[in-house]
Amino acid sequence: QDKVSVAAISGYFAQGFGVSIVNGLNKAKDEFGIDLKLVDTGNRALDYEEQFENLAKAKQYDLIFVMGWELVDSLQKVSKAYPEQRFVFIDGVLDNPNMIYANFAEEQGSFVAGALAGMIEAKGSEFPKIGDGMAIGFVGGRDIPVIRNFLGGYEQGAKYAAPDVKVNSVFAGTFDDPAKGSELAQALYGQGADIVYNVAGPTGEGVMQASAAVDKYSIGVDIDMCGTAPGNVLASMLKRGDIAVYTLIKDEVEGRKVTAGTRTFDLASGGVEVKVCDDIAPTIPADVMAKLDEIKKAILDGKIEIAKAK
Amino acid sequence: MSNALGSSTLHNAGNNAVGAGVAGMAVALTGITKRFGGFVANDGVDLAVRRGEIHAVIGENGAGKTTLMNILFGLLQPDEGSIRLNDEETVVADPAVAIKAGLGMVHQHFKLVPSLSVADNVFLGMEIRRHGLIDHAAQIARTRELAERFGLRVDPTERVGLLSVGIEQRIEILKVLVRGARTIILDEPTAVLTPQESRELFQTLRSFVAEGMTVIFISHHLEEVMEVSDTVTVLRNGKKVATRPTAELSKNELVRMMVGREVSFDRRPREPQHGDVVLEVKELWARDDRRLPALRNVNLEVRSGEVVGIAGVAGNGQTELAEVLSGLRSASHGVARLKDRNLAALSPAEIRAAGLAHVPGDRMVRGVDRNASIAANMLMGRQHRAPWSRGGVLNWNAIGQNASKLIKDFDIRAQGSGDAVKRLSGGNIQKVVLAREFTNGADFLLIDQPTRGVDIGAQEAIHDEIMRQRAAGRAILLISVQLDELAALADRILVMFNGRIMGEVAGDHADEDRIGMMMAGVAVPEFATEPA
Amino acid sequence: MEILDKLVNVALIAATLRTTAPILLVALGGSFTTKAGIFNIGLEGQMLAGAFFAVLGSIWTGSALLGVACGVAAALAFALVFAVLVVSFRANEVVVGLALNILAGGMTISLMKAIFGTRGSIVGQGIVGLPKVQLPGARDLLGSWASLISGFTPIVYVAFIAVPLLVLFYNSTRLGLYIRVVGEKPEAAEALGISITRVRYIASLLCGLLAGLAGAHLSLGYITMFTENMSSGRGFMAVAILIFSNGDPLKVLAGCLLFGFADAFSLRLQTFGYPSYLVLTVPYVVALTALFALSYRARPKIIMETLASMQKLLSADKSTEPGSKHPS
Amino acid sequence: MMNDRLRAVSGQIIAVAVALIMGAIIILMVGESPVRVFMTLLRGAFGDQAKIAGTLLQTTPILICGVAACVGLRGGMFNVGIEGQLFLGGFAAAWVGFAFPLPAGIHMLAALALAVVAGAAWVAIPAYFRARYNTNEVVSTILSNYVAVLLTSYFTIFLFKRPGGWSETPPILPTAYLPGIFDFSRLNWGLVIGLVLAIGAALVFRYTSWGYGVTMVGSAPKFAEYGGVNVKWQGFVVLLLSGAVGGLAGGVETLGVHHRFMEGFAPGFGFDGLIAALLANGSPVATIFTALFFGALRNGSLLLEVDTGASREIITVIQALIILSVSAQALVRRRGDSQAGERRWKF
Ligand SMILES: Nc1ncnc2c1ncn2[C@@H]1O[C@H](COP(=O)(O)OP(=O)(O)OP(=O)(O)O)[C@@H](O)[C@H]1O
Ligand SMILES: Nc1ncnc2c1ncn2[C@@H]1O[C@H](COP(=O)(O)OP(=O)(O)OP(=O)(O)O)[C@@H](O)[C@H]1O
Ligand SMILES: [Mg+2]
Ligand SMILES: [Mg+2]
Repeated sequence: QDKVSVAAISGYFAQGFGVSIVNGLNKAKDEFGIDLKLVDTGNRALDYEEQFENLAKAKQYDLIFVMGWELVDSLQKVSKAYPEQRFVFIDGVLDNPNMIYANFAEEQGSFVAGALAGMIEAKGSEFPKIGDGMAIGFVGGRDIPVIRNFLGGYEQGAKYAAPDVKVNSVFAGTFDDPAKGSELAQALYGQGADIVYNVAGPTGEGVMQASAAVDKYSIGVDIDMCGTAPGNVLASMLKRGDIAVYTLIKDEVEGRKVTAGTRTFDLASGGVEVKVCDDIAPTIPADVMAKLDEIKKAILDGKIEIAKAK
Repeated sequence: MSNALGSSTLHNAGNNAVGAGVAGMAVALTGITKRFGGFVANDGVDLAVRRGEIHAVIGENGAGKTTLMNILFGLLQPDEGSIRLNDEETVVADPAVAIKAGLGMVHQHFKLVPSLSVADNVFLGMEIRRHGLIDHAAQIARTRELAERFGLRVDPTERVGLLSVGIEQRIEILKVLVRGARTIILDEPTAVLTPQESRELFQTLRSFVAEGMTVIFISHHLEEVMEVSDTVTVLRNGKKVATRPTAELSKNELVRMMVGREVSFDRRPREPQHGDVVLEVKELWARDDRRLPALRNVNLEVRSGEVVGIAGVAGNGQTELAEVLSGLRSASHGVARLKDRNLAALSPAEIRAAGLAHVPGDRMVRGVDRNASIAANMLMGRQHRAPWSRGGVLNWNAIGQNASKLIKDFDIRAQGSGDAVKRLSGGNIQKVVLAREFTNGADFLLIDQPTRGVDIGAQEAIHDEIMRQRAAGRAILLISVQLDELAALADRILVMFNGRIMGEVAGDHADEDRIGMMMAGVAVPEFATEPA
Repeated sequence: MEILDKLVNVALIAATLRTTAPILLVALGGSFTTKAGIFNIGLEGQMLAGAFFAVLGSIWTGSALLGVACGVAAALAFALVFAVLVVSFRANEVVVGLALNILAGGMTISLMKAIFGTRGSIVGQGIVGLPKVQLPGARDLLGSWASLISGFTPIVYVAFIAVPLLVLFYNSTRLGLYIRVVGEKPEAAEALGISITRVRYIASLLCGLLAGLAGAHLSLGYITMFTENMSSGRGFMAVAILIFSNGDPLKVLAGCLLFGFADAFSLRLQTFGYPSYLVLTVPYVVALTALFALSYRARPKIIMETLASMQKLLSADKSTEPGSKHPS
Repeated sequence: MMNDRLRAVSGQIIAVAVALIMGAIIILMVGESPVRVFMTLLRGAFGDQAKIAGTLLQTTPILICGVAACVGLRGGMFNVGIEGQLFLGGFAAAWVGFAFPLPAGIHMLAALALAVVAGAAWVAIPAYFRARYNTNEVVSTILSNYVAVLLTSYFTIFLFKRPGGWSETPPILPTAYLPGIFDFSRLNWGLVIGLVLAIGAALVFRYTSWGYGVTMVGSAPKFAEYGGVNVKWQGFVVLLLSGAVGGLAGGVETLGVHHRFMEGFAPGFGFDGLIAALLANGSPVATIFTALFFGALRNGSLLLEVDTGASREIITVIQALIILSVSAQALVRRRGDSQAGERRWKF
């Protein structure tokens, strides 16, 4: 069989999760020498169907990775018109038995992140950057279901670890405005939040920088953001799009043809994980780390049920 | 010679300009030809202006006067011909060259910046600066000095946007003076002035000559030309007809040279008419754009077959009166009735339908759409009427034919009804407005400055037309700043000052001095308002 | 009340100043073109280009200051293209402005891809941000209020100091005067031999200068990174403010402060649980309301007019307008 | 006359050529073959009947938005809020489409009608203040765009979200669909609506008394007022009509293509339409061609991303260059004139 050829299409390659997908694709390309085509959808709904058609008509791609819920309708239509074309939908499951789904449990990771934040907040003045109040914050990009899912997990985790913690959440309305992210975070810090979790792509970078400016804590998302504000980033909730695409391509290259069905990427499979930043880790008390592991285990065992937003 | 301005230019020039007729030429144009596309606006024109004289340039609308002056001042480049300034062959590539050679031009349309003060306007382009910043105080002081020296009354600190046209003109003249101009060109300077203001202007012009300066001015007013100029140059159809000392000429000769035939200036003969009251205005008050009272208790009536003239210095409420009567402005008190319909209750369109035709004073803004064709301009106001429109759909055929007919009837110099109005000269644009308004069958004609900037030949035609309308039984309200026009046409003349009617004069007893006094706000008892 | 306390405090005012600064700078830049009679809807693009090249310059030279210079140079290049097309070629300024905005968006992304191999945002990578200026003694003197005057990046101070300087510029310098004349009455400028073309070029470039500074502030001062489209409509906001301020520096400042305040305030409103989409409309609704309210004939003006008319009535004649509310 | 036209046309050609050469240089710089890129663009825009239909599909919203802009421009109104009107119109049509079952045909007309009303209603306040108090409509309509987009997002996500769906409303009922023209493409009767609107607008402006009045309001308002045209009222009406057409554009997109309303579904069409109308100098008929040009570029660029290494940003850059140089070709006609008397957009 000739070289494996892969395309990926999305409007989000520039943002956190998309970046990790691109990283995974590039890694696969480097390692396996596959053909790789990236297509940016832009943001006009009118274009999507034509773009899928153009890809499917080329009949050269073994797998087409698709990311972004707004693409679903066009994707379904084209996938029905080209049933032999294999599409991988990332980050969700649709009611189309023809397709491959890479599903992420961001609420699990967010739960752990929330629990971490809750416990540290509860420790209060043991940490120099934690104030008296019991409040933590959340900055979302846009107020859409996926982001709400992050928020839900975060809130439940925080409450699980510290029932009287208050979670203030705000949305920037955009993924592209770090300045606004910074202002939002400063507003949250100003109102007593000591730790702010961002799920806002580049807008969230502003949140990280704000945490450095006011010297409080922040939590990154999607990719490892510990370097953006050393000393102020507690942890990053990694959503390993790279692992997902890399694994699938690897299967394909090694002859295990990827077939329709759902692959789940969760805490168990390492598809989501919370990475405590190296520079912070030594300062975190052992009991917190232990409790964190306990919580992870409980989630894996299904002892903790996390409600999904949507 | 005053040293107020301290300008060395003035001294130098004063020394070699010993007096009229002695020194050389301030300006000598030879064989100037200017074509616009196929149209020849100037055709081999010679113009020689001696130092220290007042030289008038006259001619019909479109004769090429403005074009010639623009060429002299470097605003246009001639296709052929040469220019000598102060006896030196000069290529006037742009106005800067002209200014350097001691030329100054007061344009027909003023070019002042409304938001700046008088002094800032005067010194614009040659600011006095201290430490790199504009020295407003010094500019004000020097403007004041210069204004006093030539008897130009202005307050240098006022904002230009708040001033009248007459004052604007003084500012334009100051601008030219402050640049050390020795030869001053004025394009139709009196078109916007009252008789008093014109006289003041002439005083100023004479004081220029007394200081050895030279004046070139364009005018359509022959009395002015006779009164103030030393030499006259007449243009016709782009060609020079003659240059003659004014003293040798009579007014009739001048007219003949301009139009090639005799023209009458006298009071028009008329049949007395006793028509019904068409327009009735009672205790009318109105405010201007700045919300200041502009009309104060105006009472008048116009009967059919009657021409009622409104005399007055521009800006004394005439514009507002015309606007109230045409529905463009609402009165704050009082009533105006057109054929027993209360105008306050009607929109401009309804007033037109009720029988108003209106020749606006500001023809470029109100009277036409410059970019539209003549045909489209002549449609305005009748676009809902057959045969031009049926059921809301326009018939451009009929519209075009009507326009062509009017172009012929009113002798409008244009290539066709499809010509853009902006391509016409000012006088011809006015004829477009008149043609439209005089032919829409209205009973009441509101005519504001019908001949402003219009040449003698056309003036006569317009006056004839107004008299014809009178004979046809129209009621006519004629607003004009030209007293001779009112004297020639009006049955009665009302004089306006500061928003009120100061008095009334019978048209055949029009006395310029008395009317002038009323225009200046002096109550003249023997001319008290007759009972209507 | 507690809510109000939480909303309105020193932090809010400081946030207002922060959100105001970038819009203020770009709007002051636009004031040059507005005054010169050019409608510059391309501010957004100039700002974006400035932000991108400031980051590039900062990475290449390792100096924030040189980064700012690069950003300004890029915005100037955009301004120059704008001027060439609009002033010399007489292209429609709205078309050119919008096209330059599109160009800036596409170009920054293409370059980002070409240089950094990614798109989206540039963070870290050795970007040197502008330092914050801590005014000595401010904290001792003013306590918590010190955050209102101290602790901003230099460009913020530049933005606010530029306001009085511009007032002086328009009133008392030759160039400022000429810019006004060219915008208000070009015929006058032409007749006096003031080159309309040259003045409009200069105004466009001055505009590019401040827009570039605003962009550099966004990516090196406000935060230290570049993101696609990071100007996020601030240029359009500035255009709106310019239109109702007519480019007068003081009015521009007032408009920007109003908008900055509405922005900062609305961000805080969200923390009380109002739906984000509605809260995010607040700055725009505030601006619209201000616009409509301002055009609904300002009251003080009428008082002045009435006074003036009374004076004129008194001096000019004795009678009164019937029914007038102001007897003489 | 003839000479003028000849020079104008040659100016356009030179302009496009200049833009293409600059574009080619940029393409070379990113390591692609310009010839291949341009051929792919052409193929992507007009390669086969499906591609042509795709181009026309892209043209439709730009055309309708362009006509909306033309209507405003004719009456001297600069409607920069078409974007917002499109969003509200799109949402309104979708709402009728999914919430009110009606008989086929009537349903579609009702949905379109509400889209029209929504667009007009959205511009009504700016239009009122413009007409009554001379409030600058450019600012008010730009600002109201932001509000419109946020508001429709709010409606969609907080009030009408499809359960389990992304940020979108439930699908509209097929009775409200705007019928397609071909079975191989999503191209629908929206294109016809656009063409009829463009030609209709041109005819109305040229051949009706009302259109004459509005034209005069746009080009010489004081003259129109003097001539008895109710300038304020006509200004209001024209802006309202412009908004109505903008709303219709949204309705057409919703009913013809997407069959539901999605948050942020059609960003930038309002601006594309405005630019198309301005490049066409406010003429609705010429807007057909400028809109087609933009549509072809967009559709061509979709294939380009797939078939070559050039990215859509390069196309954005080239598109901007073409707009810039086409806008600059006026040079060829007007060089050397004084700038003084020229109309600038005064605000
Ligand atoms: N730039 C131009 N393009 C085309 N035709 C022009 C231009 N300037 C002047 N003309 C034409 O040249 C002729 C002479 O115009 P000019 O303005 O010199 O007349 P004028 O003597 O000043 O007339 P008026 O008394 O009405 O002011 C007119 O027919 C005018 O239409
Ligand atoms: N750029 C131009 N293109 C075409 N025609 C022009 C141009 N500039 C001036 N003209 C024409 O030149 C003529 C003279 O212009 P000018 O402003 O002097 O008019 P005018 O007749 O003197 O004005 P008025 O008599 O109303 O005071 C007018 O017919 C005008 O339309
Ligand atoms: Mg003239
Ligand atoms: Mg004239």
